[in-house]
Amino acid sequence: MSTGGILVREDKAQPHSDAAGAVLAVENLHTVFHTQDGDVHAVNGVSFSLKPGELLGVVGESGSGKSVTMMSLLKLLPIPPAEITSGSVMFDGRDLLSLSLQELREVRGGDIGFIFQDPMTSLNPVFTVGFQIIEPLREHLGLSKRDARKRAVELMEMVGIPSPEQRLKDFPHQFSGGMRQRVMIAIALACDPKVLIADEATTALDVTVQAQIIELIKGLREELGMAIIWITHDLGVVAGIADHVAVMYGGQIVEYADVESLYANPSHPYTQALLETLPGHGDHEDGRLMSIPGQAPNLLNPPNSCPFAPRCRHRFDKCDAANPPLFKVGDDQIAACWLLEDRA
Amino acid sequence: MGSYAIRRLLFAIPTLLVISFIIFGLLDLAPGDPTGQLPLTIPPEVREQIREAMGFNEPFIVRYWLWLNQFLVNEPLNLIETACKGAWCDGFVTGSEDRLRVTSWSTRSPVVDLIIERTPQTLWVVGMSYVVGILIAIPIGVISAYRQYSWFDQIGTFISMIGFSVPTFFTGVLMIVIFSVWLGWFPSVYDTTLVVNSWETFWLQVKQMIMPVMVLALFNASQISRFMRASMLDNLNQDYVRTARAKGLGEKVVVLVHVLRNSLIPVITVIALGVPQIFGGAIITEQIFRVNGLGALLINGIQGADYPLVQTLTFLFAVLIVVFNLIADLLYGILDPRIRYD
Amino acid sequence: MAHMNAGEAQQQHRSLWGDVWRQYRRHKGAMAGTIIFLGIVILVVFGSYIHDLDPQFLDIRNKNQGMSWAHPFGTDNLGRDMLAQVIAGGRVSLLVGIVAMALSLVLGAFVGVVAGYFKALDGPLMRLTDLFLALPILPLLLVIIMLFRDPLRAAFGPETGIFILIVFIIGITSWMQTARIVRGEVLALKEREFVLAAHSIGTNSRRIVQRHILPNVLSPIMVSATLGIANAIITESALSFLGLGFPSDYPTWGRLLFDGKDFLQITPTRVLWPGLAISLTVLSVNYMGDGLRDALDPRSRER
Amino acid sequence: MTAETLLSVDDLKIHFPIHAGIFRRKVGAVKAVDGVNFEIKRGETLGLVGESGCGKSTAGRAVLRLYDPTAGSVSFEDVNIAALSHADMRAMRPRMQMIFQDPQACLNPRMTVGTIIEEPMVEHTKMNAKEREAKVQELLEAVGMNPSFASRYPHEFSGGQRQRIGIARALALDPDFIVCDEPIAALDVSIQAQVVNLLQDLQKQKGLTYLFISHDLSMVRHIADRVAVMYLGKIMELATRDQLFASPAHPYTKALLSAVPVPDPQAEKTRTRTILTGDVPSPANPPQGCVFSTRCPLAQKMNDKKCFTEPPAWRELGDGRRVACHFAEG
Amino acid sequence: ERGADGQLNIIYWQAPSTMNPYLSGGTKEIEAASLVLEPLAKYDEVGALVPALVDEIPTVANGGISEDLTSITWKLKEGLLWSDGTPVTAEDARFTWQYCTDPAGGCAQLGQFEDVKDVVAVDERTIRIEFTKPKPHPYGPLTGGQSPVIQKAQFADCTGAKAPECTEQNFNPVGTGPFSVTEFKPNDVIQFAANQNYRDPAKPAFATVLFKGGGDAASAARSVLETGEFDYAWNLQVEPEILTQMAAAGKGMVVSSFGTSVERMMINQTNPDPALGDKRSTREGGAHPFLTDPKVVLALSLAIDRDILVEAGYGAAGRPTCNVLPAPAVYASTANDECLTQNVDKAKALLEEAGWTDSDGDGIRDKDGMKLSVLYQTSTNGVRQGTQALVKQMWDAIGVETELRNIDASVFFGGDPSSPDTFQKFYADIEMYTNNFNGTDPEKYMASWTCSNIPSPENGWQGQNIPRYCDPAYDALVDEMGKTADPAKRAELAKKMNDMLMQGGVIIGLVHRGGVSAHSNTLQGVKMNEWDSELWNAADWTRKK
Ligand SMILES: Nc1ncnc2c1ncn2[C@@H]1O[C@H](COP(=O)(O)OP(=O)(O)OP(=O)(O)O)[C@@H](O)[C@H]1O
Ligand SMILES: Nc1ncnc2c1ncn2[C@@H]1O[C@H](COP(=O)(O)OP(=O)(O)OP(=O)(O)O)[C@@H](O)[C@H]1O
Ligand SMILES: [Mg+2]
Ligand SMILES: [Mg+2]
Repeated sequence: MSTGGILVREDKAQPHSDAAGAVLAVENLHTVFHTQDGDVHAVNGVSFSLKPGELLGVVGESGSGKSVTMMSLLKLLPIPPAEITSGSVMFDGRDLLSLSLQELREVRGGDIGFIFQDPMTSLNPVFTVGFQIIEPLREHLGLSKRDARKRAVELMEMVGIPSPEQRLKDFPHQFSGGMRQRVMIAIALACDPKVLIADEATTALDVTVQAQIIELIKGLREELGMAIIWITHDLGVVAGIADHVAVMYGGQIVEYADVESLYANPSHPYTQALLETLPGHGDHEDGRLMSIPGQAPNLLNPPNSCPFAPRCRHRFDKCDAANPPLFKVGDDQIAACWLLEDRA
Repeated sequence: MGSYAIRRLLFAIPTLLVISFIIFGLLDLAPGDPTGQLPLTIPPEVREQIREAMGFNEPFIVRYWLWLNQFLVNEPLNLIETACKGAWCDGFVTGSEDRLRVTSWSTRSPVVDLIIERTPQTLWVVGMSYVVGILIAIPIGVISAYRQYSWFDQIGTFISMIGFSVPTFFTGVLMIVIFSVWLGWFPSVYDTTLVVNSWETFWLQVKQMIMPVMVLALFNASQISRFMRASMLDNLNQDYVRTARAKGLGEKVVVLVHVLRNSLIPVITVIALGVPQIFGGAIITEQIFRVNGLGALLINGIQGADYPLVQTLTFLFAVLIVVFNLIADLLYGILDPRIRYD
Repeated sequence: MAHMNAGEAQQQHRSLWGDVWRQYRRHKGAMAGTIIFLGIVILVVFGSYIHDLDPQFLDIRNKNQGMSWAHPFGTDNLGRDMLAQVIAGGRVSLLVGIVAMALSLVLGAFVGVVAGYFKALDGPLMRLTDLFLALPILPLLLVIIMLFRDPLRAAFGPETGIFILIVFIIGITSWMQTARIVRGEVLALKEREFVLAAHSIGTNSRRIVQRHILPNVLSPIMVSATLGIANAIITESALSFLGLGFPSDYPTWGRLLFDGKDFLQITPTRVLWPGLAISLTVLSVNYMGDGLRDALDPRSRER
Repeated sequence: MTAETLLSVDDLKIHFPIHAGIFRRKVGAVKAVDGVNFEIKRGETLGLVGESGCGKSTAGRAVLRLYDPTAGSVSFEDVNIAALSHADMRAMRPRMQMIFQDPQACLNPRMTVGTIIEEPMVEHTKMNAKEREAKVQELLEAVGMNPSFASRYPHEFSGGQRQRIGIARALALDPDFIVCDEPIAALDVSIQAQVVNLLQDLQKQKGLTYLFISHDLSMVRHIADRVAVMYLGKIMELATRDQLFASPAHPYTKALLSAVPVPDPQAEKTRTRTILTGDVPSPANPPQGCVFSTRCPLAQKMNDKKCFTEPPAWRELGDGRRVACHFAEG
Repeated sequence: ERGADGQLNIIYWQAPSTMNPYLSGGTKEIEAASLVLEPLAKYDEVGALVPALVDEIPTVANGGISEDLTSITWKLKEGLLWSDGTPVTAEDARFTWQYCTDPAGGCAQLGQFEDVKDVVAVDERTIRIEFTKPKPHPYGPLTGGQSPVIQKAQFADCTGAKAPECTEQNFNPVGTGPFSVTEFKPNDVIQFAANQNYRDPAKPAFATVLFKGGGDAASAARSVLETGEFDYAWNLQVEPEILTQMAAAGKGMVVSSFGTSVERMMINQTNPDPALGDKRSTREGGAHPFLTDPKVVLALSLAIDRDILVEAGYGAAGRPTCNVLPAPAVYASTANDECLTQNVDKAKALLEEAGWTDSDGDGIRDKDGMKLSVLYQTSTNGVRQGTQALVKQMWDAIGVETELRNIDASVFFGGDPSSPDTFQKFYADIEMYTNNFNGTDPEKYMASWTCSNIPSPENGWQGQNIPRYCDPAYDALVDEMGKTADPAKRAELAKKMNDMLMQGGVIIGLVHRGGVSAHSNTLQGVKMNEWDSELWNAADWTRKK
C-alpha cells in the first residue's frame, strides 16, 4: 500500500487513534534533513498520541529518530537543514506546526517542557542556575523578579536540590551531573507544563543517580499529573516507569504497546531482538549474548521497504517490496511487520 | 584568582628584566648614532664631544645599570613627588633636583614627560579607532554568523578582507585625497594643540579624528569581526542554545543573551591582548595624519638613534604586553565561571 | 556477528587527503579563492614570458603614462613599465609571503608543540613568546641587517641575501600567534585517549608528537598558514613604507604601492594594480584558509 | 580454571597532587585510588564496578603503569612493575594492553585503521611491512571485520566497528592481559552485545585475562568471573559473580544492585529500591572513617561512631569474599 | 602693524626636537629657533651678510676687523631688548661663546667658534672676538642661524654637563627674534606669539605662529598646495611632477633657491674588498683596483645624463653640475663642464683607452680577468633610488655593471664605528650623498680632502675625506688658502682645488641642489634663502588681504 514512498496507514491501526481525550496528538510526521549528501529522512510518518497523565516510553537504538521526532514537535530543529515536510501536531486544539514562531514560543517551555540528554552541555555555562530557571518564568508567566525567585526556590526544592536559596547563585559547573539534570527538570517544570518530554534524561548518568531521577519523575508525575514522553534506549528504565512504549526504528514507530504486553509479547522482530540482546534474556546456550547483526539503516532514501528487513531473521519477499503499515496485534498493541498482516 | 594573579606578576618581574636587558643589548648592537641626524657640516670632533656629553661612550653594562636605576627608581620617585605636590603626602619624597631622569638624546628632555605628553592623542585616535572597530565588528560578526553564508555574511567577509589586506599607508593617502583635497571636509593634519572646551572645538576634534580613526578602525574591525563570527558559529550549535529555545525564549534573547555572552569570552580576551597595540601607537597612520602620538615618537626615536627614548618606550610596551596577557587570562577566568585559577 | 552489508563494502576507498580535497572542492569560496590564487601565481610566474619588458628598464621619455597597449598598466615616474614591475614584484611578494609564512609556521608549531607537550618547558617557552611579542621590530631589523647582510651577500649574492634577511625577520617576528594557538590545541590533545593509547603501547614522546599530535594540530596550523601569507605580504609593504624593505631596484607589491601612493592623482593605475594584487591575493588566500579549515575538520566531514 | 595468579595489586595508591597559593605549594591530593588490593588469576575476568569518578579508570591505568603509583605495588607474574624503569617497562608493554571507553576518542582520526593497528608492532617487533600487513589482516579478521578496511579512516566506521579496531590494536602483540576500560559504555544496546561476545570469544581462543571496568552491572554479571566494587578510591567488596549478585554483603553493593533497572515491568512494579541520597564526596577530601559513611543507609541506621571515625578493615568473610565494612556479614 | 595678520601656519615635516640650536645641530631645530634667537648678522637670499642685532657689518675697511685679521669687533644696536624686556648686552654674546665651548656641554656648533681665543665684552654694546690666528674670513662666530646669541640670565645655570637638563630653557629660550615660544611640544608642534619687545614696533605682522611637524614631504606639500591648511612648507624633496600637479590646485606656489649643496658621488680611492678584513677601505689596504684611474672615473661621469637626473628627481630645485663647489658664483669653476652633456661615445673610448674591453662578450667590460663592476651605495630616499636606477642603466650602456645598495639614513650618516654601513667606512666603490657648507666661505669645506682627514680605524673612522684622496699638492693648496686674505686669490685657489678633485677622478659632481619650499598664495614676503635659515626674514612676512 505504498504510494510514491509515502505510507498510507490503516486508520484503525494508529497508536491511540482515539485522539479525542489526548493532550498531544501527532499525525503522520515527516522530517527531512537537507544535507550535502542528499536528503536524510530522519522521521517517516510517525503518529502517536498522549493522554493526560500518561507516560509514554520511546525506545530504539541510536539514530532511530527519537530525538528528531520530539524536536520536530516544537520545531526545535535547526531549520535549515531540517524541514518538517508533512504531518500535524495537535496540542490544545491547535496544530503546533502551523503556529507562528511567536505562538510557538508560548508553548515551548510553557505548555511543553523539554529535558535534554546531556546535562553537562545543556545548561548555559556562563549564567547562574537561578537565572536559567527564572528566565522561562518571567517569559511565560510574567512573574516579577521576586516572585520568580520564590518560585525558582520552590522548584529547586521540589526536584530535591538541598539549600536552594544559595544554590540559585551557583553556576552549572558547580553541580554534579545528577544535580544538573535536576536543574534541567526544574526548568522544564517551571511553568507547570501539560506535557514533559525527556530526551534520554538519564543516559549520561550513573545507575544510582539514574535511580534517583526516575524516582523523582515518578513522584512528580503523581503529584502534578502531567503527561510525559520518556525517550531512552535502556529497556530496563522504560519497564519501570512507562504506561505505553513506542519502539522506533529507521524513523518510524515499528511497535506500540502498553508496557506489559510489550515485554511479555514483543511482536515486531526488532523489538524481540532488542530484548534478546539484554544479558540474561535470550542468551545462546554457550553463554554468548544475542546480537542484532548489521547496521542501522541508511536514511538517505525514503523507505520503500521495511527498514529493518536487512537485519531481520524472518525477512521474506514482501519485506523488500513495501514498507509495512502498523497492524493491530492485541488490545493495546500494534506493530509494523508483514508477518502480522494475516493476524490483523 | 588573586594568588594566581600575584604569582604571575611575580614571574613577570624577572621576565621583564630579561626583556629590558635584551632590548638594551639589541639597541646597543644596532647601528646608528645619535649624531647621525646632524648635518654633515658638523665636524667629527664636535660629534665626538656630543656623544661624550650624552654618555654614549660609557661601557654597555654601566649604561644599562644607569638606565635601570633611572627608570625603576628615579622616575617612580619623581612621579610620586609631582603627584604629591600640594596633596597630603607632600614632602614625603624630595630631592628631584639631583635625581637623574631618563633623558632623551634628541630633545634633551625627560622621556617620561614626552610619553605623558604624547599619550593623549594616541589614546584619542588609536584608542578610539579600537573602540569604533570593536563596535562595528561585534554586530557584524554576530549577524554574519547567525546568517552564515547569507549575502550579508559574504559582503562582510569581503569587506573585512579588504580592510585587512590594504595597507593603511595607502588607505590613509586615499582618504586624504578624497576627503581633504577633493571634498575639503576634513583637515589632513591633526592639530594636537586643539583644546576641547566647547561644542565648536569638540566638532573640530571630531572632524580631525574621523579619517585616522576610520582608517584604523577598518583594520581593527576586520580582524575582530572574524573572531566574533568564528566564536558565534562555535556557540550557535551548542546544546544550551537548544535548551534556551525549548524554554520558549525569543530568538533575540537566545542570540543576544545566551550565545553572545558565551561567544564574547574568547573575543574579549583577544581584544584585551590587542590593547597594548593602542599604546604602541599606529606608526604608519600617525605619520600619515601627523597625529604625532607614541608611534611617531618611537619611530622618530629609532630613526634618530635616541636610545634612552626607544629603550624606555619599548620596555613600557613590553610591560603592557605582559600585563595585558595576564589581564586577558584573568578576564577569561572572570567571564567564564568554569575556569578557576588557583 | 556483524557482516558488512553490500552497500557499504562497495564504498570506494578514500584517503584522508582525498577526503579533504573532496570537502574542499565543495566550498565555493575556497574554490574561487584557489582559482584566483592560482591565476595570480601563474600570471606572476609566467607573465614575464608574455609581457617581456624589463621591469627595471627606465624609459624616462615615457614616464607617467596611463594605460596603453605598450604599457598595459602604464609607467612610473622613471618610465618603468608597471605591468612588468607588478609581475616581477609579485614573484618577490608571493615568495616572501610563502617562505616567511613557512618559517613562522615551523617556529610557531615547534614552540607550540613543545610548550604544550612538555610541561616543564611550557613556562619558559611562553615567556620567550612574551619576549618576542615585546621586541621592537625596527631596531631588530637594523641589527640583523647589520650583522648578517655581508655574510649573506657573500654567500648568496646581494638580492637573495636581502631576501633571506627580510623573510627571516618577518618569520621570526610573527610566529607567536601560531605558537599560542598550537600550544592550546596540544594541551587539549594531550589528554585525548588516543594519546593515552599510544602511551600504553609504549610509544615514546617523540613519536607520539610525530604521529599523534602534529597531524591533529594540522588544521589550526593550516589556517595560520593562510593568514601568515597575507600577514607577510602586508608586513613587507609596511617595511617598505619605513624604508627598510627591499632595495629600490627590487620591486615588490608593497614597495610599488608605497612608491606610487603620491602619484595617486597623476597615474592612479600605479597604485590600483599593486593594491588590487595584494588585496586579491590576501582575499583568495583567506578564502582558501576558510575552506581548508572546514575540510580539515573531521566533524564537518562526517556530517 | 587453574588458580595461577597473573596480576596482584597490593595497597595501590594513586594521589594527584593539588597545588595552590602564590608559590604553588602542594596543599592536598585527589585520592583517586587509595589503597586497593586485588589479584587476577590467569584466564579469568575481574569486573570492576562503581559510580563515575570512583577511581576505576585510574586504577586500570595504574595497573598498566600509565600512572606512577604513589604507593603500593603491582606485580605482573611476580615482577613489580610499579618499580620498573621506563625501559624495562617498555619491554613489558606487549604483554599487557588496554581497550578504551570511547571508541571515537581512542583512535587517532588522522591515521588509517591499518596504521593504527600496526603501531604496536612497529614499536615492539622487528616485523617488516609485509608481515605487519599480514598480521593486520589477520587481526581484522579476528575481530570480525573485513580486512580490506585497513586503509580506511576511523570516522568512516560505526561505534561498534571502531571499538573492534581498538580491540584489534590491543591484540596486536598477543598480550596476556587486557584492561577493558568501559569498552561498551559508549555503544548502542544492539552493538554492546556484539562487542561483549567478541571479547568472550577472544578470551576463549587466546586464554586472555581481563580487568573489565564497567558501571553496567548487568553486563558485568554476564562477563565477569569475580567482581570488585569500588567507591571513592577504595574497593568495598570483592567476590565471585554469583555470590555478589545473589547476596551482596556491603551496603553499597546492595544499593548499587537495587538501582539497576530490570527490563521486566512486572518485576519493576514489585521491587523495592534502596535509593542513595546525596552525591559522592570529593576524592580530594574523603570522609573520615568509612568513605561510604555519608551515604550509607546502614551507618545511618546503626548510628555507630565507628563508621564515621574508623576506616573499616579489608577483611575476608567466611565464604572467601572480601569486604570493607564494619558490619557486613557473610 | 604688529599682530594684524593673525596666525601663520608653518609645516616642517621633520619636527624640531628642541629650540636650542647649540644642543642640536639639525637644520630643523636651527630654523625653528631662528624665529626666536638671532645672530649678530644674517646671510640674505644672495649670501650677503646683513646686520641683525648690529648696525653695520665690520670690515677691515670700517675698522671692525683688525689689520692682522686676528679680531673682529661688533657693535650692538641701541636699545635692544630680550623678549622678557631686559636689555641685550655684550655679556650675552660672551656668555654664548662660553656656553658653547664648555667641553662638557656637547655643543653642536662648536665648529663655529673654531680658533676663537676670547670673546670680550668691551662695553655694554661692544663685542670683540679674538682669534688665535689670522682669520681671512672672521665672520664665523655669532653670525648665521647656527650661532645665535642666547640670554646669559636664562642659561647661566645651564652650562656644561647641566646643559641638557635645562629642559625648560632649551624649549623656551628667551630671544630677540620676532616671535617667542608659548608652547613647545618636542617633535610635534610649537606655538609662538609675536615678541612684544621686538626691535621694530611694526613687526611681525603675524600675531601667532603654529609650527607643526610630522608626516612626509609629499603630505606637507599637499597641505600647503592642495588643501591650503598651511602657509609654508619646508624641504619638499619629492618628485617634481608631484609638486607641479599639486601646485596646479592654485592654492600656493613652489619656491626654490640654491646654496652650496651638491649631490655628488664619492669615488673610493682605496680597496673595499671584504677579503681585506680590517684593512678594507683604508690606505693600508691598497689602492682601488680601477677607480684610481681618472680615465675610468671620467668615463663614468661622461656616461651620466645629468639633465635626466634633474628632470626625474629634482625639477626646478636642481641643476646639473660637474663641480663639488658650484657656488657662490666666484668660486664656481667651468673647467669641468664637458660632462654636463652626456657623451657615451667618449666614455666608451676612454674606457677602451684605459684597457677595459668586453673580452668575454657578456656586456660587461673587463681587464686582466677583473670585471668593471661597481657597488654603488647611498641612503634610503625615493629620489636617490631613482637616481641610482637611472645611473645604473646609463652605466650599463657603457659596459659597467652596477650593484645598488641603499642604507637607512640613520645608519648611513650615523657614524657608528661598529656598523659596516656608514658613509665614512665606505665599504663600497662609489657612494652618493649631498653635502654643503655653512655661510659663503669654502675654506674649511675644501680642507676636507686633505691626507690628514682620511677616515681610518685609528681615528675611529671620523674624517671628512671620504674618498680617501691624498695628494701633497692638494694639501699645499689648502695651507695656502689659510694664509690668503685677498678674495680674488682665494677664489682662484678654491677653483683649483675643485678642479683637482674633479679631474683626479675623486668626486663626480651630479646635481647642484637647491632648497624647495612652498608657500600659500596669501603669504607675502617670503625670500627663499639657502645661506641661512629659510625663516630668516619671517618678521617681514605678511598676509595678502
Ligand atoms: N542536523 C542533522 N543533519 C542531518 N541529519 C541529522 C541531523 N540531526 C539528526 N540527523 C539524522 O537523523 C536521524 C535521527 O537522529 P536522532 O537524533 O533523532 O536519533 P536518536 O534516536 O535520538 O538517537 P540517539 O539515541 O543517538 O539520540 C539520524 O540518522 C541522524 O543522522
Ligand atoms: N590527572 C588527574 N589529575 C587530577 N585528578 C584526577 C586525574 N585523573 C583523575 N582524577 C580524579 O580522580 C578521580 C577518579 O577518576 P577516574 O577517572 O579514575 O574515575 P572513574 O571511576 O573511571 O570514573 P568514570 O566512570 O567517570 O570514568 C576523579 O575524581 C577524577 O576527578
Ligand atoms: Mg537522541
Ligand atoms: Mg573512567
